[in-house]
Amino acid sequence: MIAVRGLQVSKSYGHFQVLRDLSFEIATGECYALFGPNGSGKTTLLRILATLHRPSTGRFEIMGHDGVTEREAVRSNLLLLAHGSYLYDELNAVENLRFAMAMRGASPTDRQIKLALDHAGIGAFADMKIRQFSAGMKKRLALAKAVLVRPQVLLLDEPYTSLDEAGMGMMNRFIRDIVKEGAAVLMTTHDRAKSAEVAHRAGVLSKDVLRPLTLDDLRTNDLF
Amino acid sequence: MTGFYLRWGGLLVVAAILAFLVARNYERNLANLTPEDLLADPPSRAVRVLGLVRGGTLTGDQASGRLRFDLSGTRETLTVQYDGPPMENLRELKTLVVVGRWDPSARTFRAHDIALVTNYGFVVGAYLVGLVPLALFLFTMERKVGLLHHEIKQSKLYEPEMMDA
Amino acid sequence: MIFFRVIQWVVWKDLISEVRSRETISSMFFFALIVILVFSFSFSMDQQAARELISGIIWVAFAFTGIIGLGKSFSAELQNDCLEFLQMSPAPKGAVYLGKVAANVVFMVTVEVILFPMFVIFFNLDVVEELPLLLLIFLLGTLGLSTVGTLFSAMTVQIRAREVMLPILLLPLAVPVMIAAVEATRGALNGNPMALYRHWLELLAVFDVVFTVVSFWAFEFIMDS
Amino acid sequence: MIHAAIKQVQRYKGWFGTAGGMCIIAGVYLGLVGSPPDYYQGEVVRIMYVHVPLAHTSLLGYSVLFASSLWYLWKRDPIVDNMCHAAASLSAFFTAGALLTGSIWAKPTWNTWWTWDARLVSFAVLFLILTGYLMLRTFIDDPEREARFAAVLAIVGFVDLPIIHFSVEWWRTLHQPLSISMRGVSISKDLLVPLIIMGIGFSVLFFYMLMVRTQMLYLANLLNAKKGRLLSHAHLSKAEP
Repeated sequence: MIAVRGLQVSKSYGHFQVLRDLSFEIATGECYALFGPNGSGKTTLLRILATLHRPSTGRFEIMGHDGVTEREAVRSNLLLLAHGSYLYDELNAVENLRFAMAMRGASPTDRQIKLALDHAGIGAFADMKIRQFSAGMKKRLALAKAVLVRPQVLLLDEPYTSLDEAGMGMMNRFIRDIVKEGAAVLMTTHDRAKSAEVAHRAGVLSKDVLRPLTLDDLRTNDLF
Repeated sequence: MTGFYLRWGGLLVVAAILAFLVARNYERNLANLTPEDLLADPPSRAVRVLGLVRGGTLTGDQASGRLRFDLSGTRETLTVQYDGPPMENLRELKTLVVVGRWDPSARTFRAHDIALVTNYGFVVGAYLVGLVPLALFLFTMERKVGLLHHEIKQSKLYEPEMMDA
Repeated sequence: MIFFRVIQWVVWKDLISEVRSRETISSMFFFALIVILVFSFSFSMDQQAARELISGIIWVAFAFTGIIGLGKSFSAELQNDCLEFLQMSPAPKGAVYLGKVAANVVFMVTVEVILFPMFVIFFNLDVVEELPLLLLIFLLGTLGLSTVGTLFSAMTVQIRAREVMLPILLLPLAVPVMIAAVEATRGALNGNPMALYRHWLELLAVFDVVFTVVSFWAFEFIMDS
Repeated sequence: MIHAAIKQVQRYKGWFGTAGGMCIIAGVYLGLVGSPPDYYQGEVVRIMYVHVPLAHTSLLGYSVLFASSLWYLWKRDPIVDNMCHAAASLSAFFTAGALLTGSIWAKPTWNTWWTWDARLVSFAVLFLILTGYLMLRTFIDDPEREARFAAVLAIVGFVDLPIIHFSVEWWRTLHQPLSISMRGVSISKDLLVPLIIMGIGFSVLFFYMLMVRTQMLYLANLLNAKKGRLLSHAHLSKAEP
């Protein structure tokens, strides 16, 4: 089944066109790694898919729901982990998770939260305010949120930045888990080695064109 | 763009004609003379004379509408015989405009109407403030549209783009 | 009901953040204190003049402190891009809006309740009998400011020059609130009979209802592309 | 669909301009030459023929802004947003004209340039709302967001207008009653003719100006989009090694 489908998606910010006529498909149970030089529109694409922006022209579907007209359905199927950690500084880790889940209409049990925190390796910091968290810890807490949500479509914007080796391992383990359960994962990254561990397909977005890559390309060749 | 300039040129001509008509109407019917002007060169047509009602000269019955008073300017004074609709608020030491004809034989001004003193500057100012910026605004807008049309034609927007890839 | 749970959680989140950081309320409070001081320097007031002017001064102080609080309400969401999180979460946007309005009203009324005794002391007011009525006026006026203010705060936080634009957009629209609140407060402080300024209270109530509905609807367009 | 309709209307816009211009010319002639002075106000009443239509047109402009803002939020068509922007600029312009001519009228009539009268204050607030609207538009980079926020502001402001008017009217009423009211024509027929002709002229001219300005904004956007496409090509080919 197709989890994410883009049909000629274009986006212009004012007079600057970022994406042009981009079409792509990602199946359920698949992890797609997207590469591209800075400013090629990778993050914009993720933000469009996460319903933060409307595409200027073209349309897209998430799990068969139209990305503009059926936003509510799209949103409850989808999670974006972006550069911003989406955490409130004055709340502690557990409260942040509870708040985020409440916004999705869910109320996780203490046990579920503890499991998620442990999965991301920050069980020890459950009662610490986010203000005192380092960037890597915030990233791990975002991972814990993803663990709790278990979305059908997971969008990851640079998932490996500011994570340590153990953190990257946890991230990849989680990606493998949910892909096995049938979720679709779309990540943008510059870390070829780490993404090669989990990605089934990869592509380069450059000059408005999405060029497919083989997994061998990831290991050896220059991408752009 | 030629049509555009022709249109606005035409509008300018119409505006000039309109200004001329208004100015002539003002000269004919609305401009005030002072008693000095009137005595220096007495016109035969009906005129409007602006002056101050001299104290102690107002005689006659206000309700009947037949009044006699002296109207003074800066130096000269003339006698006014008012014969018209009854005036309610005519009193001495008031500045007003009398409308009527100068009778040279009786050396009396025969007035048939008394008008309020108005400052036409306000009226003209309001029309200018209301209409001139409007015209200028529209002019720049239309000109911009013309220029944009020109520029778009120049930039060949409707031709297919050269895709390099 | 998800809708009411979202309202509760948004209010809880804002209140608990405020209780822990005390950023908004303290900055609002000290700003209001400075406003009072500046006013008392600017007009050397006797008892009579105070009676005439005080309700205006009270509401100018409330409105400006309110603008500080409203601005902070959404600029706080900019940390760690939380605003985007709210934008793309499946939670109903109207519920987020109502939660934010409720939190803002709580902050503003708290500051107003702390400030009002200072007005009473500094300007020798005699208010004991009218307290419940004054509280009602404060509540209605504050609600009026924060219904529109929360909407505009969510709007201006997403644009350039946001600190400037919030008051520029909010204050003209809040003219009815300011007039009605000032007149009602003056009536209450002077001990006038209720019939003389009842219509101002009704106007406040109408404004509150109309703009709760309109902003509730409009908030979706502010938060959602 | 919208584009086709707008194109169709744009084709005949010249007639609007001509008709509006001729009405205004006729109105100015009638107002300044062809009508008698008012019994109470004298010649100064002639200011009414330009002041009242300006004020009405500014409200007409805001109504158009409100309607097209709703339309924009419904359809999200950029050309409708151009129309909103055009209507707001024009409405602000007419409001400023109404305030200035009103002030000029107030001086000889009440011997003051400004009174805190209900209608004057409402118009001043209207002007502030519209300038706030135009300022807001300059502070947003993303045109989609600019259009959306502006539309919301316009709608909220429009709903507020009657409330502002009522509150200010209760607050202070010193003004003479409305010149043309629903309860009956309190103004003589001679004065009414130029007023109506001017009113029609200004309304028709407003629609003409709206079309011209919408076209102007649309063309400017088109040109910028073209430049932007060229720019992004240059940017991307630079990224290529």
